[in-house]
Amino acid sequence: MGQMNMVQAINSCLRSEMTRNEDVIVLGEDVGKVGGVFRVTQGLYEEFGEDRVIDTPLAEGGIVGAAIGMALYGLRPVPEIQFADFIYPAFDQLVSEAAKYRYRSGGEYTVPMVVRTPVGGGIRGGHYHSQSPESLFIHTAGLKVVCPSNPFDAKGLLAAAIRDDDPVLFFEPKRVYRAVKMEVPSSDYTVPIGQAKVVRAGTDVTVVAWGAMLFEALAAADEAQAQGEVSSEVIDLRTLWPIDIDTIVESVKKTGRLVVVHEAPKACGFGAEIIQLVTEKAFLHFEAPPVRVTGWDTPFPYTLENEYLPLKHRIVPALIETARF
Amino acid sequence: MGQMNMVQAINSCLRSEMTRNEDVIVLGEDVGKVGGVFRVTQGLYEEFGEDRVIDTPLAEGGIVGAAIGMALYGLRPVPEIQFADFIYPAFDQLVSEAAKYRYRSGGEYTVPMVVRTPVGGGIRGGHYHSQSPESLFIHTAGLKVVCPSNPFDAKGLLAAAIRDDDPVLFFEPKRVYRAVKMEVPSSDYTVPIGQAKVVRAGTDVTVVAWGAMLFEALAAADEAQAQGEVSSEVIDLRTLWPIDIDTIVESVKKTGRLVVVHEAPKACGFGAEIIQLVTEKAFLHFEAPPVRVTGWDTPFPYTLENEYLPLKHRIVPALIETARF
Amino acid sequence: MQAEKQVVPICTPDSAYAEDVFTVIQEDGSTDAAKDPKLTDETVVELYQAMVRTRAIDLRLEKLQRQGRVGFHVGSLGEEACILASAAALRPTDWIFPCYREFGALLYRGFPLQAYLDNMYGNAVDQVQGRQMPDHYTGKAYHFGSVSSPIGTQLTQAVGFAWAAKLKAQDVVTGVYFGDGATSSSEFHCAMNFAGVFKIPTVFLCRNNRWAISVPAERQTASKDFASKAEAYGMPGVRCDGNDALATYRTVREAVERAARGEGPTLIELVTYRMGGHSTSDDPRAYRVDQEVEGWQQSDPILRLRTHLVHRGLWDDAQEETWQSQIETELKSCIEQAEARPKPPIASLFHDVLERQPWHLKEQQEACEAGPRPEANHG
Amino acid sequence: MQAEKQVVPICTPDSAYAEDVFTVIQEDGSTDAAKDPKLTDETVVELYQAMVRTRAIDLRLEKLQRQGRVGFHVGSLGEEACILASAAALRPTDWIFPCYREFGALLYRGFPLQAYLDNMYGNAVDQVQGRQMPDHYTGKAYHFGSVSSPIGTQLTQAVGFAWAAKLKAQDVVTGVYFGDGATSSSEFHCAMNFAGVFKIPTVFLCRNNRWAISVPAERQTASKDFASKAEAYGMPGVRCDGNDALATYRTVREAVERAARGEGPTLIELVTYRMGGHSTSDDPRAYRVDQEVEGWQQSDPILRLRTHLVHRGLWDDAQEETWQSQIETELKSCIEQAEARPKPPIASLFHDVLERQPWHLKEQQEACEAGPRPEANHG
Ligand SMILES: Cc1ncc(C[n+]2csc(CCOP(=O)(O)OP(=O)(O)O)c2C)c(N)n1
Ligand SMILES: Cc1ncc(C[n+]2csc(CCOP(=O)(O)OP(=O)(O)O)c2C)c(N)n1
Ligand SMILES: [Mg+2]
Ligand SMILES: [Mg+2]
Repeated sequence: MGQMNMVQAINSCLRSEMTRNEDVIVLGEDVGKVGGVFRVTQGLYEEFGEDRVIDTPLAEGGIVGAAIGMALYGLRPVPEIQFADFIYPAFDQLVSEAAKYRYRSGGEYTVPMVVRTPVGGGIRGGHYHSQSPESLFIHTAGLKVVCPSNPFDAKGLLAAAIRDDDPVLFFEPKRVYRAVKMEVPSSDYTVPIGQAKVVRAGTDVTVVAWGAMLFEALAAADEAQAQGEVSSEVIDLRTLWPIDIDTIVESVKKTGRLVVVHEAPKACGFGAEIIQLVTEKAFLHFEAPPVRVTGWDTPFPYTLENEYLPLKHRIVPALIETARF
Repeated sequence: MGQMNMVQAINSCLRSEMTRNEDVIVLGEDVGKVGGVFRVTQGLYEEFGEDRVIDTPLAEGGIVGAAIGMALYGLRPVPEIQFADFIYPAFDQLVSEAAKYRYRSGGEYTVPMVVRTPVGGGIRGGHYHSQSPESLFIHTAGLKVVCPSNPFDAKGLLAAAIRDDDPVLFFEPKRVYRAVKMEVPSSDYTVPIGQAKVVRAGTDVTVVAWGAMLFEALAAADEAQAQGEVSSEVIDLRTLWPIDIDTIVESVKKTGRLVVVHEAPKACGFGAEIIQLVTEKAFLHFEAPPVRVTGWDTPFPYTLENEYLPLKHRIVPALIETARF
Repeated sequence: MQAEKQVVPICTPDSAYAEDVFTVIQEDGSTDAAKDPKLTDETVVELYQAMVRTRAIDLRLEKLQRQGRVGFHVGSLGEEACILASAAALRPTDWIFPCYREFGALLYRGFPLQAYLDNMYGNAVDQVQGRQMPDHYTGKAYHFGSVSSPIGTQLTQAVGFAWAAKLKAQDVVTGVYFGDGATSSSEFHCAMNFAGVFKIPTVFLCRNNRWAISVPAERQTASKDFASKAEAYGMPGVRCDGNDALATYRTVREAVERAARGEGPTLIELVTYRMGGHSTSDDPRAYRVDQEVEGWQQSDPILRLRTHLVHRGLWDDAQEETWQSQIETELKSCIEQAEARPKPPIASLFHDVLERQPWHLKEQQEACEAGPRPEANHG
Repeated sequence: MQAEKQVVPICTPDSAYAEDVFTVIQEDGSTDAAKDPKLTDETVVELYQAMVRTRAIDLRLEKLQRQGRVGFHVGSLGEEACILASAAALRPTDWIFPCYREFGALLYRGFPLQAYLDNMYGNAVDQVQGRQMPDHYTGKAYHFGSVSSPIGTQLTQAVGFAWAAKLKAQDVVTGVYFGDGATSSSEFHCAMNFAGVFKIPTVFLCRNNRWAISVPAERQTASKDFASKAEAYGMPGVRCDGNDALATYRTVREAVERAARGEGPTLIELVTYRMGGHSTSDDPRAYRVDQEVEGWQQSDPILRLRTHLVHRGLWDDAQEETWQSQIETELKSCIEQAEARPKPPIASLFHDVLERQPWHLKEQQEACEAGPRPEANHG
């Protein structure tokens, strides 16, 4: 045990998974000697050598295509995409190939691959170092999508993802990378994919969030309590897809109210899906219209990034208004 | 005037726009001599020559990247992607570049380009000749997305798209290509982008559909009327984004009920977004939970394609159940 | 077909293809000893038989498609040597990453014709459960990949697969098929580049059949040929007569051996010709002249190998007839079976999306199974 | 800096770069007459001044970033010759498609330093309204593109742009900048291939600065160099000493003229060296040895051109001092201005997504403007 931030926790997970199973390999741009631009893979090159920690040419399509080939062979590749914003050159391989291999081959081939990539804003990255493209992958049948909010979950979920036989998109909230420290076992453990967690109990309104926005949701819940005596139940989704709908529905059945928070643009973002799934299961429990607090439907800006992000200041009124509806 | 199917109507539009404005050019795989695999560009090569109807190498990223460059110069390129399923190699150029040029350059640069591509099932195309990826582009701020359901709208909307200064994704429902004939003026005209159309008036339930599924929705409306005395108001969306929300909200305020139909998978499909937009504007008018009838959350199948598609047989019960809720 | 000695011209290329193509079989069926791969009688007859069988299947499937009994077919008419001889030159332990014209290679490895036809019909016995279009087969037990439609995606995967083997110090080479058109794809660039940098044991098998649907090879590249693209990636490139089974065998075999020795990848341009339409959806008369087709028909790869067999005294008309009728019998039976089999069950739609069926697919399956049936299903 | 005659070695390449690089400026500042582009005194001094100015700006921005006054900078230390001399060799009517290190080229074309700094600060006057990161400028009036971060995307656009001009029979060449790393991208392949097939008047300016963040050039490709990749696309490739302003000018100019004559594209590999970190976010000591940097410092492109100027009697210490202090004065004033300017208004977030603001963005703007403010905004 020890205090770790998310960068350390993910690093610790990679180290232990690579030690446990020599089929686990890491590849990507700058993941080797320099340990990744966020230093998440630091030290792995020295420990496991250049055959298992591979600096690749600058081509995301090549990285993911090759990783799929490795996974077909039986390895468990963990490619890194330097920023989620640069995943699009690999989009075809992810959507047309990784997602469909099991289905299209009648289960003959599988792609046990985990694509790690930092997502989200908060580091002054502008258009191309801030995006949260989760909904594109949720829309694509055949992929799992994970986004931890804290170091403990990051380590446990990544271990689960690496041991999983399906392709997993593992989104790392870069704003959290070094912002949060907590106790993380140095031994290995998993946090199961597909389970959300109620991280704050409440009775008036259910808030669903993940990644960096989880902390904003929690802070907003406290403030809504203080300002408006609104009791918010906050759910950390952890796995985005397949979604743990039961935990959300159970909460909404209790609160009658739902607010979903995400950084991605609103239009066709995951918020609409979550709300409609709850509608399909618990419409009559809604005592107020379900609400989204999200990034705006624009590219991600630089100077006014904090006006773009669905931070506490925008979540608090949503909680209070929904509760008072 | 004359009877045209959608292939002929689009061809007629391209011919008249190319005649009107010599900056309009067509490029793509097999669009030249052979006139496209669906023959939509037939005869254009002979009429406008190989400089304006360009058979390109097999690289969608190159086609769209080059088209963006042409648009920056001031041309109005109309690239064709042979099937929407093959748009992913161009995804980076569409999402990172075309969609963001105006915003990121403070309005200095614009990309007046129309990407034409056939979408949807119904031709026994399996995984890779059947997809409907509209929600991926609606999620991307900076793009317009259009999908006509009939020859008249196809011609008018394509003309509007070509004259529009924003990048437009123009999705052509290939199942409709030759299935529907109607009167289409041979002269040129536009159908404005951003306007939906109520194509069947009704009082009990609002049905939103587009492209090939519009006809299924209409057939289902008739059958629901016959079978269950349910009066459905059917809206042909025509432009998917920016959406004509007023027409939908107005209808739902009258009917209190909403069913959205689309071929794409359900999860993070456009249906959830439409429903949540209506929720945001007219929640209290809902007299029944809004419903989606969509493709399943799987890759698009071959043999059982008609079990996958949200055809009439699946829409009818949705209409009746919603109306009777 | 004539079994008498005849002259079959070496691939009749237009000017673009005229130079430096590696050829073994001469017009009279003899070979240049220095170039001859020296296949045993058995191997060469087997190879010939496989080529003939492949063509017979192709022709039958085209017919079935025209009759509306099969939905679609993408064939290999004219490309039998380049497909079969390359497959033969790969070792059984090597893995094939197919494009979509290589059912012949899969069958050559022993995949049952019945299984192939079940895939063509997308029936309940089809390994892929009718989920994919015809000709999208999979053959893991035969060290053969899974066909998908997007051009080029198999290339980087073939490299990754061979790379994995290399990392595990296992002696596996991958042979990856693709067309001339695919050289324009992003995937070709990524795959060639990674293979070059990491010295991956992959043999790149470019079937240059001159056409990518309606687009001719000179519209794909301004380079003098496809083989010379290898240099940009620091690997050798070879131009080989893809209508010459022996030349193809020899060239591919050398590349396989080179890869197995740890010397890295090779790009092989197999110069051939797509004698049919792109697929059953295509009518090539819209974009190419009959003369061109006729020219290539004269160096039909099957005729060329047969001339060689006859030269070696290994084949005659009687054998040809027996073989043809064997194929017909087999085909007839397999087609009957495939047609008799039911469609896959609805449940097949909702499985294999993920390893374990998640709740939402369970619900969707239940809804679909319970719901009313559509007016018509294909099949 | 010393203005006395001195010996500046020709770019000190490691073995990988040792051969056949086109060089003009000799160690003593003289030139080979046959290779010399024969720039006028005025042009060559202007070019030198621009290089010095570019470096001064780079150094100042690095400092401002360390002080937390600017958010980020991606500089061109060591690449001034290859960037400025190529920009100078393009005609004013030609268009530049930048990567992200070419602010020097933009300024060379007359873009005001103030406007560049407003972009670095993302303030209300910034042409792009603080929407993009620092160093993501745009300069249409200067025939200069719009910087975006994704590697390689400008390449196909540069080809499309020049293609459009060609179709309109207008005499426009595009010059497109990219790094050694970018040659691995899909975009490079598509752009080179299209340019080759359609004979597009684009000059491909590959700044081979040896590094792509921490990845060395030999990890990008197994080809013997970058220039030789041109052959795969049927175009000429040239290796040029990118630390030699005159060699760069001459090479680029010839390619521009060739393109303008309708003879098609050229790939130019400009052999240079990234003397600083990848950007202000990077510490290169983690992956490369000081010795390498020091080696390249000896053939500093600015020193090399200065030696030539001194050789021609066009420059001395006094001029250097005057020029440096002019730059300082200008920089100081522009920075003050840029820092004094307000942030862009909230409305700026919600415009220019589409030509006309659609209803949903109008609503979102209203909500944002009406809503509570965040605790802190950058800037
Ligand atoms: C990414 C992508 N774009 C377009 C298509 C449509 N398409 C199918 S085959 C083909 C031509 C392929 O030509 P080539 O690579 O030469 O192979 P060949 O068919 O000649 O064997 C095209 C354009 C596709 N399948 N995938
Ligand atoms: C598609 C994409 N992948 C990754 C990155 C992250 N990245 C930014 S610069 C860079 C290295 C570029 O190297 P090179 O092309 O040699 O240009 P240089 O920086 O040396 O000028 C990388 C990997 C990116 N911007 N875009
Ligand atoms: Mg071909
Ligand atoms: Mg570089």
